[in-house]
Amino acid sequence: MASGLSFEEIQKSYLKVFFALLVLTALTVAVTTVHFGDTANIVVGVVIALLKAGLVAYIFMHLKFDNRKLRYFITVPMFFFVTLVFTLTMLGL
Amino acid sequence: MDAALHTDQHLHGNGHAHRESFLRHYVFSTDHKMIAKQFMFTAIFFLFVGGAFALFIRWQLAYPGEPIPLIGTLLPSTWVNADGAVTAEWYTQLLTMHGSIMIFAVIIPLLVGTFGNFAIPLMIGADDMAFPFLNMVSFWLFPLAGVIMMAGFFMEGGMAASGWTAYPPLSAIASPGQTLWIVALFLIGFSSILGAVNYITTVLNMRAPGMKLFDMPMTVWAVFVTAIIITIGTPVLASALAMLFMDNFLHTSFFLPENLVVATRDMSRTAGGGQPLLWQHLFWFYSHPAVYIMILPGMGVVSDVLSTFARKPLYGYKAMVFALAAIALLGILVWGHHMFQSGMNPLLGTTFMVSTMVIAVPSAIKTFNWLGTMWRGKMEFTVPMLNAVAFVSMFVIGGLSGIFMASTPVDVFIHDTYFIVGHIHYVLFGGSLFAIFAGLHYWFPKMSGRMFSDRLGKWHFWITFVTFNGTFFPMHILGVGGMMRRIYDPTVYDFLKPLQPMNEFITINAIILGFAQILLVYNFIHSWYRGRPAKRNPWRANTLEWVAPSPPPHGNFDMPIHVYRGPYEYSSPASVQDYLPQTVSPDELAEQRARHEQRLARQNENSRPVETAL
Amino acid sequence: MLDWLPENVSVFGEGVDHLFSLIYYISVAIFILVNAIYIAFILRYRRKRKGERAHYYHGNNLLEFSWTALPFALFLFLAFYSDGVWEDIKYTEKTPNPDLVVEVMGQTYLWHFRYPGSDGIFGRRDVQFMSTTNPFGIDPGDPNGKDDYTSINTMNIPVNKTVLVHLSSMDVIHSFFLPNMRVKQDAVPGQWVDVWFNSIKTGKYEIACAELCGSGHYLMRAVLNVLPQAEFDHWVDEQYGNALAALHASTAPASSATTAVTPAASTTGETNQ
Amino acid sequence: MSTLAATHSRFTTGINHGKLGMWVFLASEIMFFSGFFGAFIVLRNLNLDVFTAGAHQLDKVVATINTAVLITSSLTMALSHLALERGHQEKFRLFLFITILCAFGFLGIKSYEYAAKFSHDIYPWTNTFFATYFTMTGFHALHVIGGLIPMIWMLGKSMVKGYPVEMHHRVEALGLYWHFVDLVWIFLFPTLYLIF
Ligand code: HEA
Ligand code: HEA
Ligand code: CUA
Ligand SMILES: [Cu+2]
Repeated sequence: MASGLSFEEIQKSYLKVFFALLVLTALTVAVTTVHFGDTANIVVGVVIALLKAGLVAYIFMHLKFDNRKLRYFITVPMFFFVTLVFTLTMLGL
Repeated sequence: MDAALHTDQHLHGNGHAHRESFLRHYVFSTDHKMIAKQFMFTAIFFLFVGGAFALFIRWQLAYPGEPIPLIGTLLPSTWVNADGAVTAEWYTQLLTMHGSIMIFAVIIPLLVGTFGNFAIPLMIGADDMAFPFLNMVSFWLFPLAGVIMMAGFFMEGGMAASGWTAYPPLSAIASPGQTLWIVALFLIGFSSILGAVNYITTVLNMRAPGMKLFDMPMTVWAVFVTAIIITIGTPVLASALAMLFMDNFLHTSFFLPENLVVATRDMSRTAGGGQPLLWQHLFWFYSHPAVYIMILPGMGVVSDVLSTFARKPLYGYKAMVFALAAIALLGILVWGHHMFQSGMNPLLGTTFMVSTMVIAVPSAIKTFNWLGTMWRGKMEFTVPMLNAVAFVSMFVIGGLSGIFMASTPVDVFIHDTYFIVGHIHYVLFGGSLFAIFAGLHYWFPKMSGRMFSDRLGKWHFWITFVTFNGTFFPMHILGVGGMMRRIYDPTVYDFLKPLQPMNEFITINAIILGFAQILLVYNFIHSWYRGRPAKRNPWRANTLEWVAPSPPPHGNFDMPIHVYRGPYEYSSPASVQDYLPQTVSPDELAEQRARHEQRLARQNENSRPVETAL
Repeated sequence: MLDWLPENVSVFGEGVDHLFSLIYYISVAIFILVNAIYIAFILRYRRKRKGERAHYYHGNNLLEFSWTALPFALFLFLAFYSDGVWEDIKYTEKTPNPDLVVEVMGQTYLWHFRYPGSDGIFGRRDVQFMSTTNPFGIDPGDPNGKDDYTSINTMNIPVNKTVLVHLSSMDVIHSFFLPNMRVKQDAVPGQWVDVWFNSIKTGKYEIACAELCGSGHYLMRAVLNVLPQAEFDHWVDEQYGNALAALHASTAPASSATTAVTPAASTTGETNQ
Repeated sequence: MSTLAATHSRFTTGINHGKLGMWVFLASEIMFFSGFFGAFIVLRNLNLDVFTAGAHQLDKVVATINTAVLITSSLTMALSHLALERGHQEKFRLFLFITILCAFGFLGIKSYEYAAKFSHDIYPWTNTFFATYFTMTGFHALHVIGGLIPMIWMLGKSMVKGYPVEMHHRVEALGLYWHFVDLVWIFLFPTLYLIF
């Protein structure tokens, strides 16, 4: 991974991510108090969750620095997850 | 492992890394070859258990309500009635356990567990799996699960009895045996996931220097792709099982609608609101890919065996690999074809029919490439070859019957009839199991260091081949006649009575088929100790495992491995013999040729005709 | 092999059987083709002398392409051809409007059939009322339900009439299988599925359960009587009479359904309780 | 001479076995939870009112705190690996220790949450919402426990004779797993507690 950087530098970036995650968490909770309508709330919730997930995967799990091929291990299952859910929900079984 | 250990392995090259205690070596071994053998013997044991169950099933179907000959009266009263005939309850348990055992405790362990473990490291020139310890764990989960699955025998209510597909509500309101079945399957699933992690890592990371992905033999490709399917599919089954367990054990209602009227169980706690079809979707999302898990490694093995004994390069190697990949990808998108009549939206029926038709194409590609491989070959009909050849034509029958079911309107009639049962056995027995026979014989010399008895092998093949068709082909006709699967006594129905003679014919064949399997076991056990010692490369094959000693010592290879070419260079004009191992370096090759030239020259001086020398 | 098919008496059965035989002949052709080549190779390309060499050849892309494209085309053709028939059978929007609607309820191990009374309207149903004595969960309060009548393991229908079946189950999954009608549809608890068929021939046929539903699965057999219109009407009146009689006899309406059943059931002598 | 050492230090992909294997495993873990999420969506659409009512019975505050705890543990996990990689044994130990604390904290809070539900006799079989709720959070908790065990083992090892720096890959692999557990919670949290 980004071994070019010093311990402190990386620590700093980790801390940034950490605070970002906390803020986003606070945000999702806050958002639920205002009501945009059911689907809208779901969308917002999921989007924020995806953002957080992206941060964790990208920085904490080193996807940013590692061999790009590793990203398949997330994208491929996601594809099948989507097909599964899509089929299940599309026509109500 | 250091040089010292290696050298003295040569002194007694029986491949047993001797410094280990009995326990470490035979029981809790982390050596991929030993684990492969453990998988093999356990699975063959289960083949006989599941097979015996099948024979009981067959007896009941041919002679409904008649006592089982010889052993009938000896069986416990929970299984058979007073005069020793199979009871309806036990019949249902039998067919459930037969299916579950054969699929989860025979075919998958043999194809993935045995061949995966034995072949991968040897064929890619590694000296063990990436995670030997994980490997051991993944084996030991399997007999454990087997025991748990069978434990239902000793509980009231008996074993699981809702088919290997375990559709709720039936499975959700069933006896404790069903709960055990769920737990067992969960463990087996976990075991194969661990295995898959191991295979993928090993294949990606531990190939011998010079070996590109496209230098890998089909067997390795097949198991690799299978492992990918397992990583995607099996976890979904696991979560489905988890939910079924909750329904079955904690009275939740993932799969149970409101207010079921059930006598056998107190439903007061069950709230309802669930959806039975949800299980079917999740189950088949795994279990259709699972049927390809059960055929792809077989296809890989057969490709290798065919090419080796046709002494000819595999026809369309790249196409074969892409076909594998295509099957893997599409295979996860067709699960709905098991649910055409399930009450799922007919629109989905249409879409899944199309995807199912499409997925047959890669299988077609493979079939024709196998034919291509044999074209203008110089085939040697050894036992492995015979079984491989049988595989191809039997798989074609099984596959074609799949097309009938893929066509939704036809499936309306043949769904859940013996046509399906015929299909199952043509693909699983005629396909997977023949491939397994081929592979077991092919690698037997490498595994045991001895040759099997060719005569016994051929007897076993021919009897199996003939009685196999005698057993399972008529099942298609039963299906056309409308005979439902999983019924205890067909004679209840007037429209099935005329089919009874065929049922008897099937049973007679099945019994012979069953006992023929004893030949296989006898041949293996006997040859394992008494067979004549095998050379390193008895089949004159190219792939890496044949460079290692037979059997390979702990650490496999006694020389540095470097790969210079693909695995299928048979009859290459470049080489002196009709094969060209992957490890032979260009200069080495040049040397061989030079020596060969000289010999020819000398022979010409002695004015002897060249042919006789060759 | 297809001679073994049970006699077809359904209007859309034609389509199914035709498709069946089409695929049958295609597969037989392909099987013979493949295996003929195969056996020819086996006989022709054996290794006779030591040191013989095979033809050193790695494959041909044109061939690969063609034997990918041809099956692909064939399969797509089959898929689309099949889909036509499939839509006629199962798509709700393509179902012809029915002359008779029957509700069918699967219970381990028997089939309940429910007919709307003379008013042609079914009484309200509600899962809450479902019980062994009231398999359809008929609402006792609803007057429309009063003249409805049910029967066990016998289904009577008029010939040449479109029959629409509302199918469900009260415990586990069953499958409503009419071999001669080329009809099969799973009965899923908590869910009502529509199946239709139209018999072109009178007679007595069998109804089977095709989905494992317990150790009595094989016993779950019912009889389908396809009657001439007149006979059917007569049967209807009879049932109707019984229903009302039962109604006057007993005060509890819920049980009226079952008392009405007994004569019908006994006529077949095929009840498996 | 091919020896275990020889091929086992052979990483054709340039990624070490531990990390590669862990990623494969995580891929399968994603599918495992996919099953639950799939079921959740289906059942939710079938019983929307039940799910809405149920979700409102859950304790958002506690869950939010728990989220924070888990995120913190993720941070310290990452840091502890970094520390070890750079050879700072005591920092490694400290961060790992905090991670373990957080993990226990998470489990503690979760069990408090469960206890609260049980005391209002709400159980998995109460309705489909709580069935999914208990199953999903339950399996997530199991994953947390599964991560705790090797962590404690590593901590113990490093206390006794310092954790070998060259084995930092194992810590990294474990870290990957731990972050994944965090990821799952990141999705569970809105799904179960917020979106209704
Ligand atoms: C090894 C296992 C295996 C394999 C490989 C297959 C392969 C296929 N299966 Fe099968 N299947 C099972 C195991 C398998 N199946 C099992 C166990 C069940 C029962 C589950 C249960 O208990 O309910 C089942 C059930 C099953 C069903 C559900 C039937 C029902 O319950 O109503 C269907 C329906 O579409 C189906 C279809 C297919 C198809 C289209 C293929 C295709 O992949 C076949 C492709 C191969 C060929 C087509 C032959 C070779 C090709 C050529 C020679 C080229 C030329 C051919 C043409 C142009 C037509 N299978
Ligand atoms: C690879 C998988 C596999 C294999 C190899 C077999 C092998 C056999 N199977 Fe089966 N079978 C399935 C997979 C398999 N099966 C599946 C998945 C189902 C669906 C289950 C379900 O519906 O849920 C099924 C269902 C099934 C049925 C339908 C049951 C029903 O629906 O009611 C039948 C009926 O004839 C049957 C028969 C046989 C027979 C005769 C064999 C023979 O090949 C067996 C040969 C025998 C042996 C190999 C061992 C011989 C044993 C001895 C020599 C010991 C003798 C000792 C005593 C008799 C005490 N199988
Ligand atoms: Cu009802 Cu089988
Ligand atoms: Cu399938």
